[in-house]
Amino acid sequence: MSAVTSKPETAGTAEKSTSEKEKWLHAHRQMVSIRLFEEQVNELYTRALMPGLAHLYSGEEAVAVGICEALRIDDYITSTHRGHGHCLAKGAAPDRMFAELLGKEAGYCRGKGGSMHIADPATGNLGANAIVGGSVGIATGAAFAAKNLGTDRVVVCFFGEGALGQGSLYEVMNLAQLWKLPVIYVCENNQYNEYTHYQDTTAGTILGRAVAFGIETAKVDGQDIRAVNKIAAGLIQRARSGDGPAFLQCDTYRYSGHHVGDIHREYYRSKHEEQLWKTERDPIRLLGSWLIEQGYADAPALETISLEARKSIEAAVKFAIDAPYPSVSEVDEDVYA
Amino acid sequence: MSAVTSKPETAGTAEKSTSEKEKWLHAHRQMVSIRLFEEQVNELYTRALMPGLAHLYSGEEAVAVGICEALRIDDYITSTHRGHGHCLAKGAAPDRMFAELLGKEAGYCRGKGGSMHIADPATGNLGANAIVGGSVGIATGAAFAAKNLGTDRVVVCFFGEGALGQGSLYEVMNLAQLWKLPVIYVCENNQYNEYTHYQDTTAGTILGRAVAFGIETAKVDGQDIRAVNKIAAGLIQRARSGDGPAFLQCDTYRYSGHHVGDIHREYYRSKHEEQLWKTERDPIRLLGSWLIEQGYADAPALETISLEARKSIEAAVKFAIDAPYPSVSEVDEDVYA
Amino acid sequence: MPERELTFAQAVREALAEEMRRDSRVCILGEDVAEAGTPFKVLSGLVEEFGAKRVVDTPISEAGFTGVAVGAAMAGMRPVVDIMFGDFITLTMDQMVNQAAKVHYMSGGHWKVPMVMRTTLGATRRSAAQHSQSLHAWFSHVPGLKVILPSTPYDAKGLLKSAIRDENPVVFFEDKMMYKLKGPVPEDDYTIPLGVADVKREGDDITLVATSSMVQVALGAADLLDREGISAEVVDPRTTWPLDEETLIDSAKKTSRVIVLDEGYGRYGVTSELAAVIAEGAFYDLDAPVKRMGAMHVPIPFSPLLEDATVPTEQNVFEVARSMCQ
Amino acid sequence: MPERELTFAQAVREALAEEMRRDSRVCILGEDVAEAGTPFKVLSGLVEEFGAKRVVDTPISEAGFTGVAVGAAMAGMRPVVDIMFGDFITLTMDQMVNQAAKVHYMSGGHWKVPMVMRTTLGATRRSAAQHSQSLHAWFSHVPGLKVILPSTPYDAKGLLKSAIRDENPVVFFEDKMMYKLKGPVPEDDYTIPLGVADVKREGDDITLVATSSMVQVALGAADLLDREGISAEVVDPRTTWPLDEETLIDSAKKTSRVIVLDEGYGRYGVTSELAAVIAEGAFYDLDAPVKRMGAMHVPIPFSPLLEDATVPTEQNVFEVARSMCQ
Ligand SMILES: Cc1ncc(C[n+]2csc(CCOP(=O)(O)OP(=O)(O)O)c2C)c(N)n1
Ligand SMILES: Cc1ncc(C[n+]2csc(CCOP(=O)(O)OP(=O)(O)O)c2C)c(N)n1
Ligand SMILES: [Mg+2]
Ligand SMILES: [Mg+2]
Repeated sequence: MSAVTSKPETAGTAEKSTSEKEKWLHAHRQMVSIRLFEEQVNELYTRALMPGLAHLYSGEEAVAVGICEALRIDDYITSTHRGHGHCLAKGAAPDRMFAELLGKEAGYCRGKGGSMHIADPATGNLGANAIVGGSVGIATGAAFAAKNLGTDRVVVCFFGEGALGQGSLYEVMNLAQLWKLPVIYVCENNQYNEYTHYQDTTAGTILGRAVAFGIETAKVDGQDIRAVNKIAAGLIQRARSGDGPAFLQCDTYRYSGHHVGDIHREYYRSKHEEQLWKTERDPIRLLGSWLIEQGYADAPALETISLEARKSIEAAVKFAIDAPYPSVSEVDEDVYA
Repeated sequence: MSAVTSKPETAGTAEKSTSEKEKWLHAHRQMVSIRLFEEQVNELYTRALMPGLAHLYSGEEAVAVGICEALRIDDYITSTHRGHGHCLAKGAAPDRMFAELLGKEAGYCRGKGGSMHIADPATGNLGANAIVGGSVGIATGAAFAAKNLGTDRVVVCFFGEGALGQGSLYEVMNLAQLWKLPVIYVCENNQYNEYTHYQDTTAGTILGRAVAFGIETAKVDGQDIRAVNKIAAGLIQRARSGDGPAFLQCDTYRYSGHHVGDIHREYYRSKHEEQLWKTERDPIRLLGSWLIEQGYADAPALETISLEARKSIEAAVKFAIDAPYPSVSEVDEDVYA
Repeated sequence: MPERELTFAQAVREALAEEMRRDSRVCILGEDVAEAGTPFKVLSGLVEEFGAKRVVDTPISEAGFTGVAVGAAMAGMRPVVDIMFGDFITLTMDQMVNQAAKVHYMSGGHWKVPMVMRTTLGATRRSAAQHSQSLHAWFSHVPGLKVILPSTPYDAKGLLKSAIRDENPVVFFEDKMMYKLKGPVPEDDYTIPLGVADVKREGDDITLVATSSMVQVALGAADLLDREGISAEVVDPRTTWPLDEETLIDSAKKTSRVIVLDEGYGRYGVTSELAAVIAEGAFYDLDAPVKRMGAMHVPIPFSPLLEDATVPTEQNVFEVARSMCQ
Repeated sequence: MPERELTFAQAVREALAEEMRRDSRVCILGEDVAEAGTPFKVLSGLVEEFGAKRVVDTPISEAGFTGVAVGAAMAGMRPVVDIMFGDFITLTMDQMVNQAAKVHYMSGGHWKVPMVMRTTLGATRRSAAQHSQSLHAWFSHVPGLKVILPSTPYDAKGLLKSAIRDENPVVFFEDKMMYKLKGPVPEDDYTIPLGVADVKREGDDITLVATSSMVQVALGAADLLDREGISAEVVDPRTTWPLDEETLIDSAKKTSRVIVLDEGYGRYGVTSELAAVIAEGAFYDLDAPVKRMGAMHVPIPFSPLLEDATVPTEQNVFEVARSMCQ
């Protein structure tokens, strides 16, 4: 299989002594790529080219990119049903991602997983997960292995605030703190569990859920990638040096519906609210303005980045559309290793 | 079935205007009965008269009695594998309890449940439970029903601190607080999960687990029945009047092994530690001294209570030993209602 | 007057609405069951009629709210819990099996747990391995539970009403690909007893025993067989427990050839039990081994061609049946 | 030299110790597995040899530490989790079925989950309904998992070693009433392949297919039958998945009469599958319907006489077999 888009430079600049400027231009490009990726996913759905549904990450890009930029390529992540952003930020190639979303053989999972199950050992991606909270055990276990095998790898466990409803999260946070495991629980609070506001499903406080276990906690504006990156870098460093787990709440917003088919949203949230987030709190624009302020880029330069990203995303889509399906005879392969 | 011991006066003095003296003499008698009950259970085991094992409540009596004395007979409780004390304190008759422990037809569950499954609608006992944390959902659901059916019943959910390891506890505490349900989660911290000290299994703090959900919390010396009763009465009243759930940590100690067969305990706790609790912190003695101090009783009077209790417990054991087993043909009855 | 037709989803909703009107103790608990009416829109309109106290949105806590239903049922309500995808019953097994199923027995008959769990089954929705399973065999294995697999709107309404009135924990599996299937549904307050199979089509040459989604597949195959002059009988047990062994065995005795169809995995599953029951009960009348057809033994793949290959189709069933009748 | 004998518990412990010596990635996670060596004392001595980093006491969090094992396995370890009573697998179903069993497939073969879950089954210990179940049918139903049911100390050692070396999630069920059973166990580093049945006793008149605890019951019944001049063959599949269908079917063809025995519930369970496989595979050779014997369909009662009535005994099996051979 030959991929038409090259892999991102590799996720993470944690260890590279890139300049401030390069670092944030790279992050900007990553966020733009994710945004454009999701736009294409929506297109594919609308044009009835994609089987099933998908959950878009648009609006939340600063969380995945801000955090993954603070990780090494050999660090692990676990992801969710809304996982495209995490996977891309950790280094997945858009062409193989699209191929997976279309059920093609060139996809990360040979088409067997689809949107909700992208996984890739090469980028430390232990897998997206379609069970809410389903990967908290896996993330904690990978941290257990990282520690017991004597590596200094760190694991980031991404989950939506809806996963706070799953008891297993509390079980594993207790284990992680008892055993001082290098895992960061990242709660992406995008305000909604499907069609219900999180305040209707979440008593007490979000951070309190981790404080209970004596876990280091922090809360950050999830639209401000520099804030996310800074705080994540600190927690990751802390975990890497053996000081145990952390819990990071990132407040953010999903721009689109719960999934691509969720078009009529007025009964659970207003257009006004959506508009406000998009205009006032867009993570890409916020970083863009800062880059310009700093003199790291001007508007045309950012436009160029966008255009380039668009080109490669479009090429990636084309690659996926043209790619062959797996042979039906593969259906019973890979059940057992 | 004719029971030889009369039922306790009914659990709970919440609504009776008993005098202070009567109230605490009654509570004393209840604690003594539980202690003697458990001594007999151990006897039955040692004499190989009891099938299987049992988990004794000796040492923890002030918790069950202190709390159940603040409940009405129509309030609900759920109990645990270490449940004899809860059941007796809520009003169960020792003879039918023993009968159940021996697998007899006269038992609360017609012999089908045994030590870990005593249940009784007449005293609001929703059932002991052999799954650690297994009754937290049931308790919360009974509170849901109590509220939605417009009653002012309250539910007490007893569990050992080991149940803090079960995720479902966190799921239901969230629900209880969101819906302001009349349920009190009573964590009996007797220091050990089987053969492991709770500090080795419990990160952070116990109360923090409930604080996280915005639940009212309190901690009390579980050997001091007056303190337990006072604080429980307040939380129960609060729940009854619609102000929602509470979490009460009672620090206590089990005098015997995890179960009757757990004889050699030195590898997980010292005899010295056991001795200290028994001599310094015995709940029956503490209340007895106070009763004497107050002039509510003298030593011979307390001795008389003990002797009477012993007589009825012994009669109850005899009843159970003499009682018939259920007919084997009952084995497939009661699978479906 | 032409018979009124409803979709499967509408029939489920009507059953719930009728029972909620009839009995104020009936309530619904689940994720996005109120305003959203579930992602499948099965419950649309109920919160408007019955209010948020009886159609209750929960956090994403399947174990927690299932446990709440057990306790609420014991304490006098008749809760119906909604588990969005049947794949998530994994999270409720302790509450359903160690608690709900056993409370009545363990208490010597003193407590009852009149609750219903509604959930889904079925593949080919392009939802991949964690949203496509048909795990009803697990609950069918457990004494104390009853398990319903409706295959038509008519059955859905009548069986769900029986489930809600039952004094025991009952699990009701809806094929999510069947929600839009239409069929006649009377407006009456009718119920269908649990444990009574239904002969969905009479025939003489071969019996197709099928459950849930596979009933439609079997009926389609029966049409194809008909064109070849083979008369197939389609028998729908409707409930895996209680199981109407007699109707299955009688049909097998009559036709002497049987295929058993169920969308769950065959191994240690529903087709095993049905095949074993028939092979034993009709032993002296069978002309050929009972043939089992179920989901292929793989996690359900996402890729459409692969996914489609995992589920028996009319054509597959037709071919197997035809070859058995030769 | 007389063969060395070990108890079943000792054989399990020896397998673990040997594999832990051999492979530093093997570790044990569970409640009271370290100093206490589990309530059944199966693991006594291991923490002393391997230390608390490899024999790890956990909180009472079955879902949590099973999930940890899944992730640890993916990230390079070979964890063995200890679920004290098989009844508690209810709490681990999501981790085992939606995660462990599917990771390899869903990832297109890229990730592997080489973990073992050890747990127990079996009644008659007077432990009542929540500590006596034999729920292995559930895992046997699920593609991606392997399931082992050892019936002798010899098999326990050889099969557990294979399980630990396997690249897949494997569940290993130990009958808790068999821990003290003694039998020959070589000191060698031997393994037994998964998916190979064992003929525990040869015979010509009837086949008793039996798993786990029921193998001993079947052997006892075979002795009783022998005295009546009936020669019974006892076949132990040893693993319910992979399943050695051939050996079962061959034996059935040879004897023409089969009883299938398993301590789980029969309905939608192990006996259903084994009976269905044999009824199909040996259809033209059977002289009588395959007879199934399993736990009575009730939650396990506490009262001893009642509990004993729920499990097949040598005498029951003997009687059924004898009447089949008349
Ligand atoms: C255990 C489980 N229950 C329910 C669902 C259905 N479901 C899918 S996404 C979702 C909402 C998740 O909300 P959140 O965790 O906040 O993530 P978000 O979608 O907002 O990113 C639900 C209920 C599921 N996939 N898994
Ligand atoms: C889910 C579950 N896991 C494990 C067990 C085995 N077990 C029975 S009691 C117990 C310890 C419980 O400790 P705690 O909750 O503190 O109660 P205590 O015995 O101290 O009263 C364990 C692990 C169980 N019964 N249920
Ligand atoms: Mg959300
Ligand atoms: Mg304890």
